[in-house]
Amino acid sequence: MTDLPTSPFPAFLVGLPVLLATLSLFFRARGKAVVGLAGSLLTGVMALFALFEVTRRGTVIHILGGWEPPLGILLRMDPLAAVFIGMTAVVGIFISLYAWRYFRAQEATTGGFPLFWPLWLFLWAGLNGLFLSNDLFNLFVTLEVIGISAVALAVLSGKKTALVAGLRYLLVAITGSMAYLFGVALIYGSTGTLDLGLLGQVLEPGTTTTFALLVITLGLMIKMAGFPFHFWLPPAHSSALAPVSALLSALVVKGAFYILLRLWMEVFGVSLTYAAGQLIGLAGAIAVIWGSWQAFMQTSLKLIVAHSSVAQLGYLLMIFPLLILAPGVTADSADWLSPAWTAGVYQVIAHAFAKASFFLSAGIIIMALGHDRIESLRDLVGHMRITALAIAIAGVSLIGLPPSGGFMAKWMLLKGIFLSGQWWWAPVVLTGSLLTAGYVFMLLRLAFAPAREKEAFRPVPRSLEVCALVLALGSFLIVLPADNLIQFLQSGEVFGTGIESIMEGGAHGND
Amino acid sequence: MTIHELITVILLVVGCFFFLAGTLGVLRFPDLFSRLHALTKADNLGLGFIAAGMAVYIASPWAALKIFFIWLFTLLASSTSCYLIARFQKEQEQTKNGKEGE
Amino acid sequence: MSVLIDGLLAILAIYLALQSLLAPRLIKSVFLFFAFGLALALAWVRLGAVDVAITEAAIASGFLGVLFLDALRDFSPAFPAKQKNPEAAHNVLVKNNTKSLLLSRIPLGLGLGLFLLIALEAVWKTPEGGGLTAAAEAFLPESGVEHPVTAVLLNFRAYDTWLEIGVILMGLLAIFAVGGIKVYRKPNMAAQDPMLRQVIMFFTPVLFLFGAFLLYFGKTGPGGAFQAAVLWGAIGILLHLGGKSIIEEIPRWLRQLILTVGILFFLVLGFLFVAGGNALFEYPRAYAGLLILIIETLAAISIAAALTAIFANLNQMKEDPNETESIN
Amino acid sequence: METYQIYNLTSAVLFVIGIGGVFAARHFIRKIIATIIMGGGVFLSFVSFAERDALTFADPVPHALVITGIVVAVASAAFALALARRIYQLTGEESFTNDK
Repeated sequence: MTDLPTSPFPAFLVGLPVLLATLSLFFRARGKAVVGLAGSLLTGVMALFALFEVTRRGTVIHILGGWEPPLGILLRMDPLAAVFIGMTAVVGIFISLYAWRYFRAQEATTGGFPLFWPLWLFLWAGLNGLFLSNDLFNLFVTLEVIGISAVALAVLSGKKTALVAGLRYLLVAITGSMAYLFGVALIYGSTGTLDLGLLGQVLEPGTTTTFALLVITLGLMIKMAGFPFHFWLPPAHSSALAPVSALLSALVVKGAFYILLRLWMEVFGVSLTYAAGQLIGLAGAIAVIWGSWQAFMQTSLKLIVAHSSVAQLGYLLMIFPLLILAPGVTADSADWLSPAWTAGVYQVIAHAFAKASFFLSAGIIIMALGHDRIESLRDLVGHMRITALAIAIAGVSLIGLPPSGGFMAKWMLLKGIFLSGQWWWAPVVLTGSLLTAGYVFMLLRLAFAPAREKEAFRPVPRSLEVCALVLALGSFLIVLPADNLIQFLQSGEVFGTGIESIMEGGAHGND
Repeated sequence: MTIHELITVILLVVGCFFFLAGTLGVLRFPDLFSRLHALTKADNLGLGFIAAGMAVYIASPWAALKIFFIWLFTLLASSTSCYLIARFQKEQEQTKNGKEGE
Repeated sequence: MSVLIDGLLAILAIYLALQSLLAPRLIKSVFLFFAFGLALALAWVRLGAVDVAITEAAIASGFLGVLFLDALRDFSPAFPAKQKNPEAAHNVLVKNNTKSLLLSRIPLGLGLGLFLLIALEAVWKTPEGGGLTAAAEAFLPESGVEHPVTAVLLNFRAYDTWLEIGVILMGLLAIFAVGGIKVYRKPNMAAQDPMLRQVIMFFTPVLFLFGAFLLYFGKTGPGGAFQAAVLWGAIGILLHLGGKSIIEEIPRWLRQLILTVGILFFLVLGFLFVAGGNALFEYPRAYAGLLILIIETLAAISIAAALTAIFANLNQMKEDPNETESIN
Repeated sequence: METYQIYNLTSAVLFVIGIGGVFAARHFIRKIIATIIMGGGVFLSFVSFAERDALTFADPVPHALVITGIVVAVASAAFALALARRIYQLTGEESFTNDK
């Protein structure tokens, strides 16, 4: 592992946002926002450069302090990490631009929430650190950085509902981290290393490993709001300020999924069983149905979008049963692996764009109407054409209609499901899409319906609407480089050494 | 057992006795002030005996000085906190009595 | 004999943990939590982890316990009761329905019991991984310090420590984000109380000296930035309670500088190494000891300031009757 | 039984007590205390492995991890406490009202 090319980019990806966040503390309200926006743009651009570096040079590493694992910590930027970092950068840049304008517009009444900027930059540093980290304990620290900054952002409005939801979110997040850390303690005790690459080689199956897998998986499921631990997500995401809701649902929950994916594939390969995969898939399936149904039943826009997150995260869990091979199946014959895990990555990206756009649109509507009850969305098209368009496009991607990123994800998932013979997941995917179509079309029907009475739509800055629209379009544009992206993802040792053989077998599955 | 160790054991036992008495007092005394009395007086004395026992056991003047400082700091901290708790309680009682008197 | 002591200590810790969750009165919970922290600190000493013991006693039991105690002023019934909202009052009634409560707890209890059995088996059967003692021992001479824990914290895994300093700063920012903090107002306890003032005057230099001692000797023995920071933070808290809040009374830029200097210096130094072609936090071997001492000193100052500010802000989080209406 | 095994078993017990407390305790402060107890269990596990793996000194890596972990846990708990106090100030609620 340590013979890979080194690069300073990983260090800057974590260091720069922290540097800028700390510097912004020296300024007062408006100055914080200026430094914060500049910092976000700088971090985003640098992340894209780093992504470019990885496409050019392949996986790069950064050996922190010059101490190689197992004693030291290694940052590794492989194609998967690079894709997640790139996604964070693009979504982050547009949310930052939106936040700048959004808070400026409300500065007179709210003070403009200057604390948003340092907290968001810390959150960004935590996310980059998480995607780059190759060390179990360091992952815990980055999870905590993300957890504290995310909750702090969620309660920024100071409203009662946000505070209560925030406290619940925080307690759940701490519980999840501690459960994860207990697993880490047991793994360290039984192997004497924390480095993911080394663990993939030395971890042996046994009671302790299985228990560690259990608590780590439970802890991360809690953090990514997987069923049945989804209860904290809708109140927390729906009560936050609009740009914050977008950040929380588009990026923060993906962090825990990313660790789960890496650990299951790279580290715990030895003790995964078919049953474990089916169980986590079942949790995902229930989340898809339950979340979509709940979203359908809500009457305020932000709650619909928040419940829809629970469902969309369920799809992510549903790729796990496909990635675990039944006894007797060799990796060479398992041609569904590639579509299955591509589906996961596509679902993450498509959901990030679509959901960010959805929440930003909801923020615009709240700004215009003062509330987000959906019956007031009548004649949205007549008043705010761009926002209505953004909601429509993002909604289509959430449903999974072609040619959106969401379609690509669900298509790959179905392909994987049928190739693997685990046909019982297919009805779940279809039902989830139907229910999603239900609430999205309900919104669109209202948006196109003629107004019953004059709703007072206050004017909203055009640039806000454009930000939402660009992100919505992004959920379609990501389909264009699909071939390149998949090739890029498979160019590196995607899942390290642990699953190398499986990925080699799966590489032909993609035509 | 040398005389040295004998003195240590005696000092420790006496210290433990005072601790025990202090704890009993906290558990059994009726009101806050007498409990504080038991806690600070008996426990500080107990700690003093235990500290002295340890100092005799280690038998190095430098260590004895450190142990003495430990005892001193604990004494200061516990008497201050005892004083503050008592003052707080007294103020509470006074305001309560004042209200009832109106 | 040693098994007996450890066994008793373990039972004591478990008992205190249970009691601090089950005690009927909140104040009792908090005091039992203090005791739990001290029992754990003793356990760390028994396990030979003196650094951890100091950290546990100082931060987890001491600092956090003080925060809990301070919070009791809000929650404690001894203080003027607030008008509870009807929903909450109704909820209290529902809660008192113990029978349904007990029934709802049975599945939880069974689940936890089962989970405990699996957990006990898992920890009992943990294979001997061997740890990283040998690796740490081998590289200790190159780390610039003689105490292995300090070497891991400030050199081998300096990245984690740097992030952690950031987490404390973020904790302070997060408390600002919660809102409800009024403009700084001098508590005037010391003004009325000569004894408290004398004690603060006595303890301030002593705590400062002891903190400096822990910081400097972290190089060779137990101690270091975090332990020193808590002692210095205690000075700040004492002074705040005594009516002299150093962290609030200095100019804003200086306060921000003190709060951030630890993380900033650490990071900028790291960036300099990167610019020089090394990795982040890769100290030149010859200067490692000196650089670590400077980093630790600055980090301790920042953490102490952050802890003081966290306490001061929580302490001043008082209710404002006018605000309840304006928010919501 | 070795010393480290006693504490290792204790760590599992404390961890489970903490989890139970987070879910079953009602008052905010008790929930926060429960997270710290959970953390105490986890850290005890780390340190007991460090004692087991001692050569000339105990394994310093878990010690360092635990110091980091304690500080991180305390920062989170302080934040949770701030939220709890603020909620109480605004609403008079001391526990989540929609808990069953």
